[in-house]
Amino acid sequence: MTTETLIWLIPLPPVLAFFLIVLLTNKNKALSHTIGVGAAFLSWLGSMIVFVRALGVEHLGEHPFESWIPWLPTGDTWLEIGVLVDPTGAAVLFFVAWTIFMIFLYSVGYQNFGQPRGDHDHMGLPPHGATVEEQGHRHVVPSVEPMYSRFFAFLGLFAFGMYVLVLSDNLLTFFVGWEIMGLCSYLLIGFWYAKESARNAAIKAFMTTRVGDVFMLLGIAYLYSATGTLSFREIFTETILHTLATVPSGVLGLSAAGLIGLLLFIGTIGKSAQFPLHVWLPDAMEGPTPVSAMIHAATMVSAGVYAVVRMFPLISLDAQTMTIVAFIGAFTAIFSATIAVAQNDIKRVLAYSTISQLGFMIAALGIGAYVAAVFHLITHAFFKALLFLGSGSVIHGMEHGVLHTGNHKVDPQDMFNMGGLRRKMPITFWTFLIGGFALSGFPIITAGFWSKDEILADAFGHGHTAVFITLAVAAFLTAFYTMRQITLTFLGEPRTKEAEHAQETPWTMTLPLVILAFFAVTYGWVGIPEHFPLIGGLIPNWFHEFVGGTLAEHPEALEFRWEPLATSLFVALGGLFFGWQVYRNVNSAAEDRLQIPLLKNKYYFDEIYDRVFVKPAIWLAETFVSGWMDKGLIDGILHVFGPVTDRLGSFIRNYFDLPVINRFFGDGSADVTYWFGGKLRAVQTGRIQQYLMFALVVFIAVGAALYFFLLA
Amino acid sequence: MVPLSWFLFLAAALFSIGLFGVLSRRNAVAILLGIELMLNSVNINLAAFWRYGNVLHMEGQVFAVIVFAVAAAEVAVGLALVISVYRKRNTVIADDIDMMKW
Amino acid sequence: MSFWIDPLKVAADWLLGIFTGWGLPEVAAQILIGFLGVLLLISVLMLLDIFLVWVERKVVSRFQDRIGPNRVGPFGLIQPFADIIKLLIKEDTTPGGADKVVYNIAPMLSMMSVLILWAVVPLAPRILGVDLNVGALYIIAAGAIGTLSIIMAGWSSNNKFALIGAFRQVAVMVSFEIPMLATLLIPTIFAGSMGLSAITQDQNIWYVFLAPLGALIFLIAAIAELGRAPFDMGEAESELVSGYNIEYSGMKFGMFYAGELLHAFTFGGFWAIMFFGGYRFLGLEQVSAFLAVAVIVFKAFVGYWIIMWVKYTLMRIRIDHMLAFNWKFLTPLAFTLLMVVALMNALLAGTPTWFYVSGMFLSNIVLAWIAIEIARSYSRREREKVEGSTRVVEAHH
Amino acid sequence: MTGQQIIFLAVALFTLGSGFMVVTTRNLIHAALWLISTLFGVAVVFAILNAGFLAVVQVVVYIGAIAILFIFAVMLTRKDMRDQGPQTNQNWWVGALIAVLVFGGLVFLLQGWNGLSRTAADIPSGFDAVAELGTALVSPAGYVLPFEVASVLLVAALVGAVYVAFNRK
Repeated sequence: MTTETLIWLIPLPPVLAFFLIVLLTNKNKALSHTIGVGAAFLSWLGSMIVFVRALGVEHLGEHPFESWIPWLPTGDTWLEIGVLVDPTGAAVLFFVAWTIFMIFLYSVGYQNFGQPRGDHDHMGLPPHGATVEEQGHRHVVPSVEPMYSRFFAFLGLFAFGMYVLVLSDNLLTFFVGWEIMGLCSYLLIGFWYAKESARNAAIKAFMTTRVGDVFMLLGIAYLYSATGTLSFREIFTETILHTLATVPSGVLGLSAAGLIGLLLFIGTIGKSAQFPLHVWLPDAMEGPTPVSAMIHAATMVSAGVYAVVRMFPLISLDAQTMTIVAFIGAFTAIFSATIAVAQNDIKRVLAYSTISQLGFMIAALGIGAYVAAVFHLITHAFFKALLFLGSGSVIHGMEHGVLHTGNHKVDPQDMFNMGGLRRKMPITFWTFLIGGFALSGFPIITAGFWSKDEILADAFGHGHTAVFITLAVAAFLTAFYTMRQITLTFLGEPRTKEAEHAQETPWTMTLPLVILAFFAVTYGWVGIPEHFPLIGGLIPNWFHEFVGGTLAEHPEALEFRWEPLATSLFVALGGLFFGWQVYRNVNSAAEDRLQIPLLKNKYYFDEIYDRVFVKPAIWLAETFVSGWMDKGLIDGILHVFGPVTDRLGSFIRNYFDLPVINRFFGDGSADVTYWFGGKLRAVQTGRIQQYLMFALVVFIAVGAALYFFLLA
Repeated sequence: MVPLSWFLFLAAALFSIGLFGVLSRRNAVAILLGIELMLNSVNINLAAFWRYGNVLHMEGQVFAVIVFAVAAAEVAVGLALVISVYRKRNTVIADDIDMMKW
Repeated sequence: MSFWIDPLKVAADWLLGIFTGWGLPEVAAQILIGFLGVLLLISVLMLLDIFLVWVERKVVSRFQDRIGPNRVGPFGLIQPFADIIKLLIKEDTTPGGADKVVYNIAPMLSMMSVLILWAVVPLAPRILGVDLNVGALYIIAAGAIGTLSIIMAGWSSNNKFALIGAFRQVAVMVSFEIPMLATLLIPTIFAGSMGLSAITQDQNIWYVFLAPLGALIFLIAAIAELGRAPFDMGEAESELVSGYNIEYSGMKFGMFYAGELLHAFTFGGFWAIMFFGGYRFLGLEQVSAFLAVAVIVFKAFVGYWIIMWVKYTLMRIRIDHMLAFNWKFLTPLAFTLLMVVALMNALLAGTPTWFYVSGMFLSNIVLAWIAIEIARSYSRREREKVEGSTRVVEAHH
Repeated sequence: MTGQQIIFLAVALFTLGSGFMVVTTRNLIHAALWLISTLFGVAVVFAILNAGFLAVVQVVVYIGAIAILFIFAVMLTRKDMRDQGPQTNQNWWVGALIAVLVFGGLVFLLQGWNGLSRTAADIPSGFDAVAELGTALVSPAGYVLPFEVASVLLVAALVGAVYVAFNRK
């Protein structure tokens, strides 16, 4: 099989799994997850084969794997769809395949497969646990998710969307995958639809990202009308790029390229939860599981960054746009890092951390550090997936404790209810520690250090001092809240009885943790800068060579400077140390001095949006449109129509329908048919062979007549 | 070498024999037998036209294969209907199965 | 020297010289030689058949802890000839109300359906009747004629047992043709040809290593096709007395009997050709055609011995179980295997041989394991049903 | 007259004779058996036409499955083994007339066609009809769609047949 054919096939298994599960197997849990995990495995296998083959191609950037077919006719031309795997695509495909496969595997354990049916579980609510009787005494164990199969179906559809997006060679299918993921995120956040908070969070996520998507669609439409194509292959040619860069758009003095880039970037803001559309992501933690949360945080939001990465040659044409991108990224990075410091929910901390890290990538792209951004995108996906899955494991372990004590008032996600879990859940602890250190950028060992260091170095090296300082502070905060989280969760002594009874989770959950931890450490080593002191050059900087090849101009390797290195060493180690120092003796939320209301309430963004957008919209809909326009004006007009048509109708019926249509045409034709039928029915004997004889006699007669009169 | 006409005449004769069977037999199964003869005569024609036309174009054989499939389907459904009718009406004589008149 | 490599051609040339020397036109001589070849093959086969009777009786007696024929001739070797003489001088009866013509044609067809199979068997690199490019299908086609002979025998005997036996046997044969056909397509996929000669030539690695599951399914389907235990529902002595051949006596019965034995041996041979390299063994076939023939005969005997082993070890299966086994298990499995093999063949094309072989082998093993797991859970459920009901009965007592 | 022509004439006579027996014999089982011999004749005709695959499939499908099915059906739709009474309906002479007319018409039409005495070209060496047929059946440039439609038809027919003939208790 050629690589191109294989690439076409990669997204297929998950979507097939989706339809199979939804239509056929949703009654059977084991079969459903077998299909789901099997499909994820097939896609993973295909992706790995493609990745390995991509490694073997020299100058992949100049001749990537690509193949396309015409899809929709639009006038004289065709909209083409196709697949494309260039170095960036291959690198992204690698982590996407790994994380998605791990999620599927992890979900089997997280949704309590193999546990008994719950006592009073029902659809749309999280499982409440089941009472089992064993050797005479009763105890409560976790119960299996009632909508288990459905969960795997949604995951399958999600995976399909992600693969489509990553493999697309054009903005159209890219956008299709993008929107499929939007739908799936809505479905997965609102998975427990009987919970009001989950419903609201789902709607919020969907509506917020919709804002971004509409602008993105505008951008795509503008691009199509300006160039007549949506294929990356055709857009990123020098002539088209040059035209776009020079044609003015007439809006804000931007060039066409600038405006398109800006519109597309707004889509990214929505998808990647950048300021000011970041509000949905923390609420998405209402989603049933860290699994779905992790999908949003580590995989889907990466899609936003990936969009900018894909469109980088276009966006980078306009300096103004680039400035906006850099500003938004840097601001988001520090802004959400400050919020993360004051959150107590284990998943919310990670959610804000994700927003912050995405800000790093966006800022890196904004200053033109393409390779660094992609590098951070990938390392971040690995260690953030690890952290989310780890937090899921922690919550799962805590739920165990809650079921054991039976005190359902204890929130298993509140970090102040935890403590000392390192002894109860050793595998989770060590992997979480690795993930946390990678997030903080613990020097040399972890992947996060190398990618973050590269961003800082790029910012410093290219003279973007403001960005550099902002990101450095954000990095410090990152290390700080990460250590706060680890300290509160794992170190010290258990603060509640539930934490004392927490348990290590099954292998289906810990195995993905271990695998991701492996990548969280080693993936950094493929991108060690050549000029790094001591160890630089020991391992060739493969990543820079490989991914950098995507761009038309291969980016130069940066000179080594000691300032950014020192900064990143200081912020990482300092943040970790302070975090530990401050929180090792904190035992309750009251003792935490950083619980500032402003930070705690996320700068009151939700409230502001509620006042400014939601309330007026509701007023417009309910009072203005529904009350005044609909009920008053339109209904009033309609009420006049009713009697008039009624009169007209009865007139037509009495003076036209009854006499002419019914009597003459209706009954008359029936009478004629009846008369003929009575005469002709003797022919219909019910004997099939006689029918055939009649038919043949007529056929022969007509055939002979035609032959002799027409042909002869 | 056998000329094409011989095959065509053979097929025409077989077709007519099958047609006679279809028109004259009383038993529904026997009628189906006649139909099989007719289908076979068609296949002879298809194969003959393949051989005597351009051998490199496989249309004739392809459609003969499709006729095989159609014949199998026709026999399966036809015989199922005959058996079903036999269960309900206790007869397979085609002339007795005339409930559909008027 | 060339006589050892290609004896048939040497003999044919020699005969051609003689015949044309007699003044025969060359075409006629060729046809005559062809007929002589067929005669030779059939004669050898019939002799072999007589020997098979002895083998079968010896082996069955060993399985049943007896000695078997040992009185007539050394090791009882002459016993089959005595049997034949007995069959020949027996009264040839025809039941009243029998359809005489059909009744007499049936045993001939039965024997014929086996003999025509040998037309396509490659005995050595250049010794084979005809190298049909649809050889694999031809095997099934010849089996169809065997089916016909059985239903003719069963119907024309005017005997209920015979008819029931024929019905059952035909139902089984028609059903098991399908997995057999599916597994015959597996060597076809590997070799890229349905010709048995091409399939043999292609087996540098025996196909049994590429598709062990295919070989197993083929063996099972072949045993059912032969109507031998555990699938001997058509005869089922204890219920149907003797099934479709109950009314036959004398040599007509003998033909059914001999046909069955030779059929079993033939399928041993096909098994060898399809999955065990046919006449090829360590390059012996290059040395001499006679060695090649010896190799394939030996392999066929091994296959035949396995079929006998199965027959004399396992008990009969109920007819509905047999058909359910075929339609619900064997056929889906065979088709799944076919698809898996085709897919793997496409995926692994161009990979090194060791990888190709181990990939194929592993995919077969995995599929077999899955199939066995499914069958096991199914049988566990069935057993629970039965045991549950017996438990209820016991509780009543 | 060449050898091949003699063989063809013999086969044709055998086929037509068997076919005639199919439609005239009174015993239905015999009719089915005669059908089998007709089908054999057609298989040989295929072989004469160098369509080996069709010949073998003819035997497998028609004789191995369809004819057996007929015999089963005949046996399932009767109460005793004999066929009594006339096996043709009272309009059989009309049927015969129509059949003769059709044959006559076909022969008449064929006589007027100028490609009738065409002879076959030799099959090019190295041409593997089976492989070509296989490729034609499954290649997108060939007949994959009709082939798939036919297989769907077959499945639908089988399901329908099972449903129609199923004995509901």
